[in-house]
Amino acid sequence: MIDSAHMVLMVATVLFALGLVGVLTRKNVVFMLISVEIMLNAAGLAFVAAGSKWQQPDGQVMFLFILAMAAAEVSIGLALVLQIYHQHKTLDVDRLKELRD
Amino acid sequence: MTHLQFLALLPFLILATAAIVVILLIAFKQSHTVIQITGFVMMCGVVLAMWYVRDTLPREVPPLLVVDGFAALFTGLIIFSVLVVGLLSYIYFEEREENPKEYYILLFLATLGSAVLTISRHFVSLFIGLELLSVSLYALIAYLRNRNNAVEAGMKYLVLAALSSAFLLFGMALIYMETGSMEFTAIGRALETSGSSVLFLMGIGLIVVAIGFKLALVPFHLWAADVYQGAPAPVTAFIATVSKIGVFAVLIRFAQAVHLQQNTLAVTVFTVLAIACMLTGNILALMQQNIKRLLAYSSIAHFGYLLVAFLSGDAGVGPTVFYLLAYSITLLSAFGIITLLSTTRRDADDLSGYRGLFWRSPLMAAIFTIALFSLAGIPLTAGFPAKFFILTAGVQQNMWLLAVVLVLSSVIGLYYYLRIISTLFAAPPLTSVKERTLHPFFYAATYTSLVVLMCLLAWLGVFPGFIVDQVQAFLQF
Amino acid sequence: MHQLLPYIPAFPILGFLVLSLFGRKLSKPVIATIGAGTVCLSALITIILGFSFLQTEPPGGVYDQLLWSWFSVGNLSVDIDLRVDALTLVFIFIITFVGALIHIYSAFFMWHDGDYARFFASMNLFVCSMLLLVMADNLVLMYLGWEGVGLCSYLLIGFWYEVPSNCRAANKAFLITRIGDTALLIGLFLLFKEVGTLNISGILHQAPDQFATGSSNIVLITILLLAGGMGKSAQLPLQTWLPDAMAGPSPVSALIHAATMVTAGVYLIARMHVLFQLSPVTMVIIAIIGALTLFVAGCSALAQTDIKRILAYSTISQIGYMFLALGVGAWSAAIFHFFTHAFFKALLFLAAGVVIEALHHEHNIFMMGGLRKRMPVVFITFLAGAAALSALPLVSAGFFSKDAILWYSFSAANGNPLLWLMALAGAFITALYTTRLMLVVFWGETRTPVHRQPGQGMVIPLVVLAFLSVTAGFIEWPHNMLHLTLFSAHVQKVLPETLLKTTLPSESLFQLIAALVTLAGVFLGYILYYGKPGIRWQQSPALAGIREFLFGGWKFDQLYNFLFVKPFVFITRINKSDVIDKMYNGIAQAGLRLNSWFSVSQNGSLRLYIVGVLAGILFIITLQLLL
Amino acid sequence: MILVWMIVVLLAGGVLCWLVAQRNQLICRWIALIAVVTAFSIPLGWYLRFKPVVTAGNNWLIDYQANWIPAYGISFHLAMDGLSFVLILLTFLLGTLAVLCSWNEIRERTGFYFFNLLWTLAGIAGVFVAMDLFLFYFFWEVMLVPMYFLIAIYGDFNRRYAAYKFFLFTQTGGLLMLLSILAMYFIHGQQSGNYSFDYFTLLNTTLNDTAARWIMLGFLIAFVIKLPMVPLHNWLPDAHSEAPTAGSLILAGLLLKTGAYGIIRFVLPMFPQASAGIGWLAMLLGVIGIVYGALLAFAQTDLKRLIAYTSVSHMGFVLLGVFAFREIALQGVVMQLLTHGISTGALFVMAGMLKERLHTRDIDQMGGMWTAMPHMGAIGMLFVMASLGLPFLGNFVAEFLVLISTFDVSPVLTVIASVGLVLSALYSLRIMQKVFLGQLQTVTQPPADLSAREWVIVAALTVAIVFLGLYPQPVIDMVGGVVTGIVRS
Repeated sequence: MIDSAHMVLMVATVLFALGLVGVLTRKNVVFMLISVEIMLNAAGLAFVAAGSKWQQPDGQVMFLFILAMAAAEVSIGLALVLQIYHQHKTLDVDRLKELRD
Repeated sequence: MTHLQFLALLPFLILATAAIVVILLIAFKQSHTVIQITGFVMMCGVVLAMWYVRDTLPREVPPLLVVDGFAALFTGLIIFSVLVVGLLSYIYFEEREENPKEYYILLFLATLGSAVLTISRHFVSLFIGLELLSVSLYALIAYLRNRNNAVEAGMKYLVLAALSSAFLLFGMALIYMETGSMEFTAIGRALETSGSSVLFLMGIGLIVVAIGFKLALVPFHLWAADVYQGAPAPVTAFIATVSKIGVFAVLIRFAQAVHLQQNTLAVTVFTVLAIACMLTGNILALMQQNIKRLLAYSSIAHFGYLLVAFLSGDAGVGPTVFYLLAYSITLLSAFGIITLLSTTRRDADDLSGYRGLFWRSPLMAAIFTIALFSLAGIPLTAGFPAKFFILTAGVQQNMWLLAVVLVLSSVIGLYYYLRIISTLFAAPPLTSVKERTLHPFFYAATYTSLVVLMCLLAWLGVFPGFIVDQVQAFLQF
Repeated sequence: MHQLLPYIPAFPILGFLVLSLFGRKLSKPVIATIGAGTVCLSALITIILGFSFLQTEPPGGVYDQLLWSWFSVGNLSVDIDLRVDALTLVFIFIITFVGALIHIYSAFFMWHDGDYARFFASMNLFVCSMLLLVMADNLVLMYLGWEGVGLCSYLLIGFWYEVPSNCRAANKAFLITRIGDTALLIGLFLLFKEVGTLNISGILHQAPDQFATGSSNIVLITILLLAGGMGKSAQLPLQTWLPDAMAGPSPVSALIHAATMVTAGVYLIARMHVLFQLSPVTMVIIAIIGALTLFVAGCSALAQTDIKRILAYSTISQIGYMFLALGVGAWSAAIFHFFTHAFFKALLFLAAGVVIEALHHEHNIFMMGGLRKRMPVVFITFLAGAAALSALPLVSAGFFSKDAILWYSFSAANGNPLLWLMALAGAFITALYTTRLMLVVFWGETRTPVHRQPGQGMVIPLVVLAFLSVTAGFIEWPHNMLHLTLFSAHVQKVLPETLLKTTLPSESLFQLIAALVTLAGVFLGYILYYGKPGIRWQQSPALAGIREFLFGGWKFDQLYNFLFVKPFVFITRINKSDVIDKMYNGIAQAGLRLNSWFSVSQNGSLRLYIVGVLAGILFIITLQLLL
Repeated sequence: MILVWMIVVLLAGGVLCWLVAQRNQLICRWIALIAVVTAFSIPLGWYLRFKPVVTAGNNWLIDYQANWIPAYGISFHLAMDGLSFVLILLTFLLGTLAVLCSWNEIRERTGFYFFNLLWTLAGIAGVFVAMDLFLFYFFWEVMLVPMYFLIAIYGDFNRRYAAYKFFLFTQTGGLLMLLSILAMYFIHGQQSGNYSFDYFTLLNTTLNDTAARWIMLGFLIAFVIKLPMVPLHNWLPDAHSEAPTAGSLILAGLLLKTGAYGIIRFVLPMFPQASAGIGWLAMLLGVIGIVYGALLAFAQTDLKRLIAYTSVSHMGFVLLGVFAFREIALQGVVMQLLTHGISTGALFVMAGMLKERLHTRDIDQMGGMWTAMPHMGAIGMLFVMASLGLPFLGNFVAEFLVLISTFDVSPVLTVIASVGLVLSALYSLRIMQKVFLGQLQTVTQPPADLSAREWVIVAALTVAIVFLGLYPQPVIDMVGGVVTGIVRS
């Protein structure tokens, strides 16, 4: 019987995988961002689990950092999203192909 | 936190204040020039502080940071690069329509992040530094939102970077799960006691992914070309030098802590990556007509070379530093030329724009040529001893496969460098180059700094001995 | 005395230098004086030298003068060192004396030519190299002269270089002789490997103890040397260049392609006689080659219509006689024939030159005719030469030399009736075509008017040579009639005696046969060519094929063209743009293709990039799980 | 020390030329000329002053050493022995002529041109005297880059392609050599604990056979690419035919020689067994080169390309002679280096003169030049004869020595090589016939004969080649010590 930490880790892994699939499959930039958020949170969850395993606060500390970072990231992300919509009148990533060989 | 530790962190604190100072200046509606100069002074302050605290080194700041000669070297490298980037930025942004001021905040924040990476000995500090770096980079890349697809570049970088940091975090989590610590050294120790489990290895793998992404190692390199092309020239220079230097520093530190080079698995992985980088980078660049993209590809190849030094363990640190130094000087002078030639409308990144540059403005062409020769590793330029030392390190560890691949791929590389050079020297087109109105002082300053860079390249190429000794001395403590 | 040696070649080379450097600035008289004068001087020195040699024989029968050490590495040391012994003396006498006459002749003959200086420069250079060839005391120096004469022959055949055919002839001559030369060079290498020196006297001394008679090495060496000789002396199968070489001015043909250079092969073999004696096989080969050549060339001469080509073929065949003599071991006879031949063949060429000059550069004998009355002097001299060529008994030098060869080809130790018969046939043919030449050119009615009579300067050499080609033979009489052996006695200081078979029929019988055969040849020629019938015979369709065959010199040219020239040209043409280059271009192409493939991945699609990252991860993870 | 000066003068002169050129091109030309002549006079004057005699014991005439990158045991070590000396003389002789013959040919961008010219010469001179392997590699590259510019900027129509090809080929070899140098460095270091790139230190390194073979190959490939050896010769025809006259002169006269020099100086002494092991193969390739080059030369219609292939053929003799490991052969090789430098150089100079006058390199469009330019015709004849190895011209001595001593190593190969002599006659006479003989074709007024400046050039070359042909002994004595030393090892 595996301990709870590893259970949570599995959950986190599943979340992470889901996020990844989301990033891969969604064409809309916003949804991609959301999926990335999911992945980040999955990582955070994993940290919490680890922290609980070792009975340390570090895991949760790390989680806070992650949240902050995610927030910053998303804010810039959304700013860019606005710009993109402003310029391309779409949020479809497959239209963003100006830069290429 | 003792006084000494505080002292040791002084340079980084100054770096941090630089950003704040800029914010204040902006608040007081100071002009671009003022900001520029202040930033310059602050950076010099950082260097001075570094010099001032040098004999208190090395100094641990547990649990997160350690300031030692290694860190000092890399930070110095970073600051040096930022100085030049800042100078270029002025020229570049001076007569752009956008307001360039906030740019400097981001610049210094990113620098801080990269500097923090060099002194981090803990996952948290690693994470903070990395994110500081990348978050400010998102903004920097997309800073000129209406010019050559900056936004697209920024978006691509953002999504991929966020992705990679997700991987990084997850990897960290796994390792933390296994070892119960987030200090590199502790991890190393835990590893020796309780061998490496699957989870741990996966953790390492995921971290490698993140690092590889930042260093644009194959196969995580796909963003590089687009971002290089989309970002403003100075920012591109920044990405190519500062961010990569920082990341490479932390990679080395981490590897030393957990003895990555003893782990056959990691060695195999990095060997494959190195070979892939060297070949892919050079082959991609072969027919590239856009100089910024071409430099992106060549930088991929160059980090492939660096991995060879990295793989040769502690013997490779010295060569790595030298190589990074030569490499950043070279790239900065190259991007300096690009910046100088860029117009208000678009960056001068099309090779055809460089036809016969030598006969129009010999100095620029000479600088550019020497930079390219240095990238190609031709003697009389810094690139040659750099590549030579790396080869030395590689051969010393009997990594013949890597050595041979390095040689062959650099022959391939030679072709496209020669292609650019022969364009520079080709018969000039009839169209005359446009005149630009610039603050003469900065114009002169930029020119002189570029000339200085060129001289540095030549000097390093002919007498590398001095620097080599210095580096060794620094790495001692 | 030996201090004089260097001057003999020195004067001509001096003339060459002066003429080639300042030739264009000098006036024609000056050029002529320098050109002819230098050779006359060396002729003078030679004669002085000769007298002193004949009076008081130098120690060892050799004048020797070391100039300087050319190069010496390890055990190979080569000097620039001149040496003159009895054999060499004969050659340098001919070279300088006949050379001087020809130079005087040319001074007038070439008067109207634009490139006067270049002509004399080349001629002087030739004389010098020829002298070095025969005076060299080591084979490398001899090779220097050997190549030098080749060069001059090239320069002079192609003297009128505006005409492409002349250049072709020059190239042909140079290349074919070059083939022989290369064989000779390889011979030298082998000699050096075996004997350890290239010094002629050294080789001649060591050879007997070095090689067992008939051992494979010596045979190989001699064959290689022989090949060199065949190239220069235009013997089968390397004879094809000589007829074309007639493209050069007549004096050139007289000096180079009759009197001196073409006999270099004879000299080489005579000089290295010790080696050749050690290899009987080669001796037989030489004899056979000589016999064949004299016959083949003689037949070709029958069908020629160009006066100079006739003489060229006759030269080939006469040298064939010399080779035959050498082959059967009649060394002195061979040299003696060289001696007389030099006079009368030079004479014939010079006279022919006058004729051609007189008839507006008409070469075809059938366009000449009836010159007997209009150019008496030339007629007389030509007659003397012709007599000598066809060896009319007793009244011509040719008789004494050729008769000796005929006799020895039968009687010498390794002589043989077959060879004798060949030689006899050759004598017959010679007489025949000589008569033909005489009759067609000098008898019959006029076909081309004479527009210029030869000047005194051209006549004098003719007369001198004519006199010599009648009288030169008298210094050597057969044994059975007043046994006089001045010449053979002289050369046999160097060359061995001719060994005879033990039992022999009387020599007189052979002389009688020879004389009769010659006369028969003359008589047949008279029948065929005296007046009209000869012409008709010349055009009779029945014989067209054979005539064509002989006219083309037995079609050797076509044969070689088909065997060597065409394939060579073909090979070089198809590979003009270096196949190996294709390989490297292929590599380059591959690189570019790779580039295009790789850049597909950079298609700007964010999702693809993510996939790339994922691929990376999967790769790393799998790697980890595998290991 | 004079060695350093020799090089410094050239480097400084080059920079000076570049700077002055904007003001006045004539001065720039003169500076270049003076620089080369000074550099020439330095070793010459030294020789005349000290009259050094090469004793079998110690061949080293001059030796200069200074620290460079002590951390890696790299020193700035120059030394000169007989071999280096003769090659240095050749370098500066041809260098002077190169400056002279680009006097009028180069009309714009003069400064940069002479800068490159002088730096190439400096690099070559350095290669001949560098006794530290790192330094050697350094100079090896230094001579490439300016040469690349000479071809890529001042060359003919197809110059870029030629320049790439030249640079890539040589660079590949160079980097392989670099690997080998490093391997030597570490193997020796691990053996003796003394990490150094010094030639004399590395000389007494003991290698096991496999290591020796691989390292030797690294060196050898670099050198035979330069030489060039078939099938690595393809850079040569393009580079030679596209380069400006002086470029071709230096390429054919000097750069090829560095390859041979490298083999003699490094490959043979450092890896005696290993090189003996592949001796027969190298000789075979040399012979193939002789024949193959001659065949290609015969086929060409582009004059400079033709001459280029002749040097492929001639360099075959070098390879053949070097790997015969005989004293005489090596002497012949050295002689061949000098004479080929002079004769082929002269031919290229003439091709350049013809091109200046006729604006074509196609021999089918020439002909009858003798009528127009009798002097050039005579000189042309002389050097054509030299290239087909006529005695009393230097090339004969060289080829004779090589062949006579390879003969007792391998008669068969020697015989094939001698066939090369016949072929050489073929293509040489073809040059003569196509260019100088025949009817004068040019419809315009006939081109002018040699000018005074050109007279100086060809006169110098003529004197040199004839002297070497009639009295080569001084050279032979000069290099004698070196050669015997190599043969003994």
